[in-house]
Amino acid sequence: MRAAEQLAQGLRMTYREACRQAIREALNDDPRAFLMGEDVGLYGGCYAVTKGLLEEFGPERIRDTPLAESAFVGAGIGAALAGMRPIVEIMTCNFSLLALDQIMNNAATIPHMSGGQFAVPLVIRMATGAGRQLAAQHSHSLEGWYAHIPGLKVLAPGTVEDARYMLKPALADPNPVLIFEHIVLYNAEDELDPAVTSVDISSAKVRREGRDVTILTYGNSLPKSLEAAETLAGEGIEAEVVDLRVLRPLDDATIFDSVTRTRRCVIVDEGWKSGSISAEIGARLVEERFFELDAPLRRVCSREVPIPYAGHLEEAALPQLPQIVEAARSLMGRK
Amino acid sequence: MRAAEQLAQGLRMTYREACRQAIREALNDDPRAFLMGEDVGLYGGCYAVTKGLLEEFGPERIRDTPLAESAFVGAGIGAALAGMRPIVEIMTCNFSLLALDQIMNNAATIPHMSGGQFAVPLVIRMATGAGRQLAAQHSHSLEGWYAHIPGLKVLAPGTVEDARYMLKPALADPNPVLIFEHIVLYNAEDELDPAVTSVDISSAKVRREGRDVTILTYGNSLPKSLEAAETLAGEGIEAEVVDLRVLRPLDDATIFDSVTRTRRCVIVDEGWKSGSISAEIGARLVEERFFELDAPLRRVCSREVPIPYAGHLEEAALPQLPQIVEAARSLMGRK
Amino acid sequence: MSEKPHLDRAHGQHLFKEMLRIRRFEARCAELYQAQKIRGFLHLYDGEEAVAVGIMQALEERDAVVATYRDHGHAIARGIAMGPLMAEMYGMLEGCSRGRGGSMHFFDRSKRFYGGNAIVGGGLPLAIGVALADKDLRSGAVTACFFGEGAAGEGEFHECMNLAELWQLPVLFVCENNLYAMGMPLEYAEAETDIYRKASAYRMPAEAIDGMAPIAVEAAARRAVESIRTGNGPYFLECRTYRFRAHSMFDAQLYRTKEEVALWKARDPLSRMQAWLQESHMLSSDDLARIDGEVEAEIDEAVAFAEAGTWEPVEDLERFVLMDEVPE
Amino acid sequence: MSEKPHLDRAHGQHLFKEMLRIRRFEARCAELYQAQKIRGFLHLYDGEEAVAVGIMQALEERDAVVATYRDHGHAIARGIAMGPLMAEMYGMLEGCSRGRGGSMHFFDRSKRFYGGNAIVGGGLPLAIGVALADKDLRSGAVTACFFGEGAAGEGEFHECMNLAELWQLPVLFVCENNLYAMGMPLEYAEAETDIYRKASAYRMPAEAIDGMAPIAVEAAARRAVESIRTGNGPYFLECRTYRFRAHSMFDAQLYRTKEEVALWKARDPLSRMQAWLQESHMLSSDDLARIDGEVEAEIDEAVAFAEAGTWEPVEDLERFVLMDEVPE
Ligand SMILES: Cc1ncc(C[n+]2csc(CCOP(=O)(O)OP(=O)(O)O)c2C)c(N)n1
Ligand SMILES: Cc1ncc(C[n+]2csc(CCOP(=O)(O)OP(=O)(O)O)c2C)c(N)n1
Ligand SMILES: [Mg+2]
Ligand SMILES: [Mg+2]
Repeated sequence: MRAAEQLAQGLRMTYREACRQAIREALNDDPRAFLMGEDVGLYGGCYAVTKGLLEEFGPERIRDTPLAESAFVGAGIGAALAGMRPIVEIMTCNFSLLALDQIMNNAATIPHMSGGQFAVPLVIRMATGAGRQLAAQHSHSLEGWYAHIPGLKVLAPGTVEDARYMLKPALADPNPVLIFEHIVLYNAEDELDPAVTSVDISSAKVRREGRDVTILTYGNSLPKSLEAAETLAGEGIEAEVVDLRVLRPLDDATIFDSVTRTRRCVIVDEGWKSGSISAEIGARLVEERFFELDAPLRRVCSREVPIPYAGHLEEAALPQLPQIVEAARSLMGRK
Repeated sequence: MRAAEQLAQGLRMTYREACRQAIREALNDDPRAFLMGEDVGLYGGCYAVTKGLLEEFGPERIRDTPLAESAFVGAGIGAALAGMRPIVEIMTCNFSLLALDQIMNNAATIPHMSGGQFAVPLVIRMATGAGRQLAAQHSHSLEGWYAHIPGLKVLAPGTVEDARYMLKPALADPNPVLIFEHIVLYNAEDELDPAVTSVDISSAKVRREGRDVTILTYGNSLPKSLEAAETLAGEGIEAEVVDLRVLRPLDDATIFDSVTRTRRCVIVDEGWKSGSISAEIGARLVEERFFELDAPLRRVCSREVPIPYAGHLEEAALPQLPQIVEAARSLMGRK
Repeated sequence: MSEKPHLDRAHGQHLFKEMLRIRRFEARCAELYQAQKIRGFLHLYDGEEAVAVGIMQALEERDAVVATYRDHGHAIARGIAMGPLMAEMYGMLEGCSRGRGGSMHFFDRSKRFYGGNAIVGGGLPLAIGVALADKDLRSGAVTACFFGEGAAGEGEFHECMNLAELWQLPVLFVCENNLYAMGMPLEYAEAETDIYRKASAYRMPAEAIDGMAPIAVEAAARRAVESIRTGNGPYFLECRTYRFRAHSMFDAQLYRTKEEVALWKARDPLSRMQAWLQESHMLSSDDLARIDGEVEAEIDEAVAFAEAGTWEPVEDLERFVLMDEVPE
Repeated sequence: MSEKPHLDRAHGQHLFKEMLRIRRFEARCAELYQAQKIRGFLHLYDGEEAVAVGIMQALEERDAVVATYRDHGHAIARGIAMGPLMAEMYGMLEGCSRGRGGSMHFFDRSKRFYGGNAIVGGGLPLAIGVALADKDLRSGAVTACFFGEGAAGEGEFHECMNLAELWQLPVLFVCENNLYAMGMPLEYAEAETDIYRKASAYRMPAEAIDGMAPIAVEAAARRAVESIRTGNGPYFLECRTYRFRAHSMFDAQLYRTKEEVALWKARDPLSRMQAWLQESHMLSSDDLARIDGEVEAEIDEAVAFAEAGTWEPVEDLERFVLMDEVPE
């Protein structure tokens, strides 16, 4: 049935299916791997990512947990310390705040604090982002904020390919890796390149080349940025779109290389502007590439509000195409 | 005894005593005010800030709580919603992670999400910072990180005067205000200016004027920065030292004014560098004051490690005088 | 307020009508969701109406309510007008939260309704704080705090139960045990599935009651509120109930059988109450038609109110992120 | 391993010596703290030695330990050499955590000692995870998880108790009830002051035992570990004990009376054990002198080891923030 399913769907799949395939692969490849979280089993995953996996792997490897984020995230850390390779799903990053003590004070700290005696080879997956009118307590974009914490790696797949192939290296990594899957992307569909069977989780990736201006982005702002680049191309502005995809540690080399070439930079980030990952990149630019920049930085981020339910307000709160286009244009001295 | 005590100590007091006087004043001035937290009563406060207050105000207004950060912080939010003016003490910001859901999803969100029907006039005080060899789980500097959250105000008193006078306007503010008191500053002593009876919690403050380079800082990095400015003055470099003191919302006017004059900027911040408040300021500079800067930004922050216990390692992990001096010098083209 | 519910004709019809208002309001919401007038998450209370309706009978105006994301029933039973509720569903400025909250976040200051809360367990600390304020202010008010049995897994549940009893706070804990937390069956989630027994770990008085019977709920709530107001500290009610529909609008219900749902539907609080009132000659077919008509009219009006609503201007997006003053 | 402790001469002396090793080690630490050789926080276990020593008797090499910031007793009783412990206190590279953890954060992979944890309650989820791994790996190992009665207030306590029982994990919960959490007396902190009774909310077997009596602790621990290894799920022991000294080195002890401390000191596990062994002719004065000498020598050696320690090079500050590989 697995093979049949793969065959049936070929290499065209949704981001959701890509996440599922990645989990399936991880569990098949490593007997120490298991998935744990709320409603990952019986319910099939709150965004249907894990549908069918309980039947396939059984309740020990697809472990439904009670509502107890701190305990089961901490249990993931403990299991990792003791030799397992847990994949913990926090239903959405909004609930991850309940587990932050475990993430910061234990997962991110114990390897260093124990003098390297213990590693925490753990993956924590969570859904992130806004755009489905779920209101303030269900619309956070916290990936950039988590990127502040030493000892963590933070990934944000923005393509079906990354959703498909990031989990394996993340689980093979000896460090706690947080993967943020954007809720709006789950339905995104793409054809996978059969030649690609893995992705690198240490580097950003140029998704579109361009000489005039660099657009740095990730997650659900990536498709928006690519669309903006198309619009800009129509006006003769060639934007280079860089998918950060690794938010910690940031891939300075790729970022600086692009900005040094284009000498202009727009950052598009669904996090609240102040203190988002766009802030850190901006600071690095003014520290490290000050003389290479021809124009001020422009940031297109979420407005600094709890994201409202009403559609028009939510839309106004999030980075949108026209703002990205306008930002790039303004850097080129256009109106 | 209160009057006598005040008389006895005159206007010279420690930062610790200033915090205590501020609480005493708040409780005397407003019957709706009360203090709640772990060991604030019987024990006298883990840093002895609240010593004597239980005897003075009784257990209803100096309320000892069990170890239950999420519940008692949330209770402070609820009490504020219902008309009280709670001052909640989280013993140190390291434990505030356990209450982050309440802070972000309730305190920071409900006023906006309820369409302005409810305010959260709450103050949360917490100790912050490193420098006393308390190791990784007791040495976080999270104030800059909290400054990411819309709906909060974030204060960081760096002087005895601010410790004495920030609480009153913070409690009068209709919004949740977080006050971060630096553990190393508690013993700092200063003479209060009798002419000053209040401070402004919306603005940064120039603590030392200078024309050559701006040093932006706050908290326990303020005394280090002032010392650095003295050293630099000996070399003919006049550094302006700006005490940010309000980390959210940032006082752009004062920051930009200083940097526009000096055209050079060093930020000294005890937070981990990536994603610290120094990042946000750096990004704003490259957005808003790009053409006014003559040199790249320099940041002197904590190293991106869980802060170690060993004294020499802790020292190496934190911003120190020589690095501040070196950063400023380098911006002036000196070695 | 006396302890026992008055089971006269008027009160019987009142209970029935209150439940019907919720049921029909939500049925309309489900339609409007299909029609994409309502978006986001929509969690229906269908089947659980007896709980909110029964509890609210015991509350007075001065009392406070803290609800969950499944808050339509609580809001309606608390007496918030349907118009602003429906407008909130539509995301309109005229909604009870200016359209910013939607289905999960009803607020009403005038009713001391401290919000639907979408973080499981997240409302409990708020309830503790509201009750603490009321205790300090000697207002005599009680805070009713609703939550699902799933919330009993969260650490905040434990912290709050302890604080409430330790500080003898006037809180009525109302656990709506509908046997599932999304797709998580209670017996897979809790080592002790009698939730009310957990209260003994805090020495808090507690009982399990039939949450499908509004009169039983009302009677228990009156006893509990009486005890709380007398100064005996908090009280815990586990209301055993069931949701007839999916958890939210995105739920294939793989975790339970149709047979189980059917069994519970046989205990539908509305049809049982109706039958009982009719058998007891407390509800004539005229009464029924009248009530039905009133409820339909109220909902039509609410929908019209919502349809006529306006959008909050985008320029106001940042309003109230920081408040200028504390509302009185 | 059999269920009952063998109360022969050798074992009696062993228990006594183990407690003495902890007592003397800490007394030296207190001196070294005054001399500023040790810095940061220092939480002494003075008075509570019977708990760690009693529990560790029931553990095997394959078992795991999760401790708190008050971890000297656990580490010593678990058999970690005193030299690396003292060097850790000094902040030396030769310390059991390279000097990075200090008093609160002893780690030892070879002893499956998963750290002193300085976040109250923070170790419990780790213990759940370690036990889950052991269960999945069918290792037969038990995880002993130590925490103070103050931790019972935290939400994580609740979440972890439930998970352990629900999933039938091999965890021995050891609550060190010393009646105070810093300055917070238990009766001001908990509505239910019999901590072991909380376990009933999770249907977990639990008992309260005399934490001042190493033999009682050992006997209970053996029963509990036996039950756990047999596959009966977790077990909860509330050990009633007392700390003779201040919470940490910064504590004026305003919250308790000298009389209360004196009453408990009369129950000092060390002097009582010594008296009992002597009365039972299981400890001669020669034995006592020998043990004393051995312990003093061990501590002197540990101090010498620490004094001879080196500082981790500052260039290595960032080493292990990210690991290159998972240690085997
Ligand atoms: C802290 C947290 N974790 C997870 C969720 C996702 N979630 C929303 S409702 C729900 C089930 C809650 O079940 P229960 O408390 O029994 O209430 P019910 O929906 O049955 O009324 C879950 C898991 C959430 N909102 N908050
Ligand atoms: C989450 C958290 N809150 C507060 C503290 C500060 N603190 C350190 S020890 C302690 C008391 C803990 O008491 P208990 O659990 O009884 O252990 P004991 O110290 O008595 O052994 C407190 C409040 C902390 N370390 N972690
Ligand atoms: Mg439920
Ligand atoms: Mg204690």
